Amino acid sequence: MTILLMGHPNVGKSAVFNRLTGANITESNYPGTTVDFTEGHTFIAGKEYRIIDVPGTFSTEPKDEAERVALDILEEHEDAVVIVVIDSTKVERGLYLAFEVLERGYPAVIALNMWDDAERQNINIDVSRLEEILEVPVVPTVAISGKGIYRLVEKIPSATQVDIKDLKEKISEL
Amino acid sequence: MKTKSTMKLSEMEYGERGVIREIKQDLKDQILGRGIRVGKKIRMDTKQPINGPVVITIGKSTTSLGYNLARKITVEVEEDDDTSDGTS
Amino acid sequence: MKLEPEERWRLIDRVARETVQYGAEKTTIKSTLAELTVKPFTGIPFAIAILYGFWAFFNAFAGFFTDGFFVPLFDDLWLPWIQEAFPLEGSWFYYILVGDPAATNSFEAFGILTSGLFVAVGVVLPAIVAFYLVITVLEDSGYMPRLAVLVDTVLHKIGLHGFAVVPMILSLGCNVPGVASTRTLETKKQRFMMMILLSIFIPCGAQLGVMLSLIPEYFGYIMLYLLAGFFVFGWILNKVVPGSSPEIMTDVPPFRIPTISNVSRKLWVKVKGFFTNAIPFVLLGVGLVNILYLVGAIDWLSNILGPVFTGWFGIPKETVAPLIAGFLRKDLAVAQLSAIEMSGFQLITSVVIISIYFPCIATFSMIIKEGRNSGGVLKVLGGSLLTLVTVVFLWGGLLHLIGMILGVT
Amino acid sequence: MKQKTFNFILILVGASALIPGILELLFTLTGKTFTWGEIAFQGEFMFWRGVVLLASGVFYLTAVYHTSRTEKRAQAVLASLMIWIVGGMEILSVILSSIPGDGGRWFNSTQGFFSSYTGPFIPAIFLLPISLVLVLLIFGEERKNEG
Repeated sequence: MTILLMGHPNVGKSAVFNRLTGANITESNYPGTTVDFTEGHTFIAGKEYRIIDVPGTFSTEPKDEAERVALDILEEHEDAVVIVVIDSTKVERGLYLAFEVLERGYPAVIALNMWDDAERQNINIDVSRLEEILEVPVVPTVAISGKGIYRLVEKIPSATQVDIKDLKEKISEL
Repeated sequence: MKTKSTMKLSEMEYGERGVIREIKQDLKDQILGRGIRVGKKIRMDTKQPINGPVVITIGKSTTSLGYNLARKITVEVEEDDDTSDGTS
Repeated sequence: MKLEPEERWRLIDRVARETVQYGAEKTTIKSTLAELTVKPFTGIPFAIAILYGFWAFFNAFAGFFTDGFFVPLFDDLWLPWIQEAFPLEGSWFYYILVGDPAATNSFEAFGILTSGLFVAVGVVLPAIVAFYLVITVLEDSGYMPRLAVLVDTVLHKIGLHGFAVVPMILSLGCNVPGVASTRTLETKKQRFMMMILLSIFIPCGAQLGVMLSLIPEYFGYIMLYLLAGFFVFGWILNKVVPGSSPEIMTDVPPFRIPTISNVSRKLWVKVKGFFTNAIPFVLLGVGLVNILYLVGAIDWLSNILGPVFTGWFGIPKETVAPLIAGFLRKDLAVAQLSAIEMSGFQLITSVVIISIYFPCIATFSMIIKEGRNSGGVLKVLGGSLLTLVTVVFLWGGLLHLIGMILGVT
Repeated sequence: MKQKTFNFILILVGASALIPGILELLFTLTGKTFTWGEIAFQGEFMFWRGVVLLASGVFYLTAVYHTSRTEKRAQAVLASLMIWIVGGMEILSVILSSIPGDGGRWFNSTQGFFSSYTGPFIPAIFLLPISLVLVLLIFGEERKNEG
């Protein structure tokens, strides 16, 4: 099983990655490009998972080489679970990428990272409502201190695909 | 008293605020994922001298764009007659 | 099912309206500080302080390991031992691996296991650790994009990108990681330009140190002339090299305090990667120079170049020997130069020539290795040799001309 | 009271950064070195230290009488950061160069080790305590206003 960590640059994606993996991580060059990516392994509920820290990207419509590699990695792992790491102070932007991932039929978990920053800036996010609307697990995290990472791991096995058509109708009725 | 005028993003001054009205098609696709889109409120943070890049804030995200990219964005600027230090 | 971007945004706006509330905006010292670092008036002096700190840290750190421990380790223990213990003294095999059996320091032995290993482990490794450490801290703290925005104003004028500042400052420590980090640039054109410009015009930390201690009175002139060359030839390359130079478009994240665990993990991955990827190339490069020596190619070259030096550049022909040493280490070459009898202007000229005539072999090996990312090894090799020859003759000759006009030759 | 204290510290630290900054630039340009008591105007890259000190002096002094504005308080913090970068790196370099020995010894003698710490030092070192106090005051004030 493979877990892909996706998110914008500077959302603390590699901090999440470091929390999830053990010491045995490798950085390698994506063939034919100048882009490097990191991967490691972890055990969740007795099952071994391969975790890939996908290069930071703003959308799945690639604009440069790093974003192209991000898309290639995503498309290569059709049966992967995707953890979309979002900066909690920039939820809208992050959801854009999360939607794109869901639209491609990947089961996903959303990590609302940098939750402490959002609290400090008086940003209130109704996590359970968000979970209810999107029908994917949403977990507030502070990767730097490790807060929420355990819950994030717990939710990974329960990630399922989302029917976009239903989602669209549901949101339109809000 | 507030008056409004339309200008290119590259022409905005420090601390000015406005609303994005138009983005040229070729740039539009490039910056959609970054949350820079028509209708969003925008603030000019800084502008580097001799046609260097601009730095703008939309919501909580701050982005820097090269001068020629900034020229492709049209903004309706609110000109605030009150003196303001731009930090509010 | 895929949505259209506009439709996607429409849905997200609805979701956000339902779930996210933004409280009153607060202007804090921290957020204002973040803004000040990207405004020119306050940002540029701060950037100077950061770059100064970068350089000072490198000097202290690399000095501690290289001069404090690796030099005595290699010169007093390793070199005498291997000179003694290695069999077949006098054979070509000994020459390539150990080098000069009478050498008393690891610079001058010129063997793969002596100079090669010393340069790779004793000199380049501490430089790499120091520089990647600072780069990682700057990246994790969120400062790097700000620096890129500030310098983009100037760098974009010659077709480069604000983020080209990373290879540039790495190169001031050591050109090897500088060349390696050009891969973060976006287009082949930018990577190619950066690789050539930095290996020609940016002197490495070791060279800077020697210049500062031996010829401090000329240091400013030399750096000024090299910097001017960087921009003049950057401008020319921008016109000549095909390809595109995209404009900067980057997020400017808020400042964050980097954590030790994240920084050390990143640093470890980078250093490990460097060890396995780059160091074999450096060792191979040293071996190659030795083979060229053995077959007489280098002597042949210096005989041909001698007259060019006196005629075109107006510097004594004794400078050929230091130039050859410059293949391996430019700081050593500068040190040898300062022992040669010549006028002040000739000294400036010859130090400039040392800097621009050819990258050191470790850097050159890296250019070959990274070349495939910038349009193919042969293209990059051809392109860089062509640029090198042009630069050396034009920029070196121009300096001679300036000297003649000023009447100081 | 608070305002007055702020202004006083700002003027004090501003002037004590600006003047040595200008001196460092002048000594670089004239190619001289100079030691005044425990303060040394010398060493590699003095020019850039001069630029940093000069700029931070200007940042401090232009913040005087404007400490009610967040931007100016942040400017003073920025200036202090700059001084801490220069001074901190100097301390690091003194520490690191005091450890290794020379002439066939791996480590420095105890005497040699301690003699590294007797100065004279560059001007930025002497500004470290007061700039730290200033930063603590500014952040203390902010926390107080919040709470």
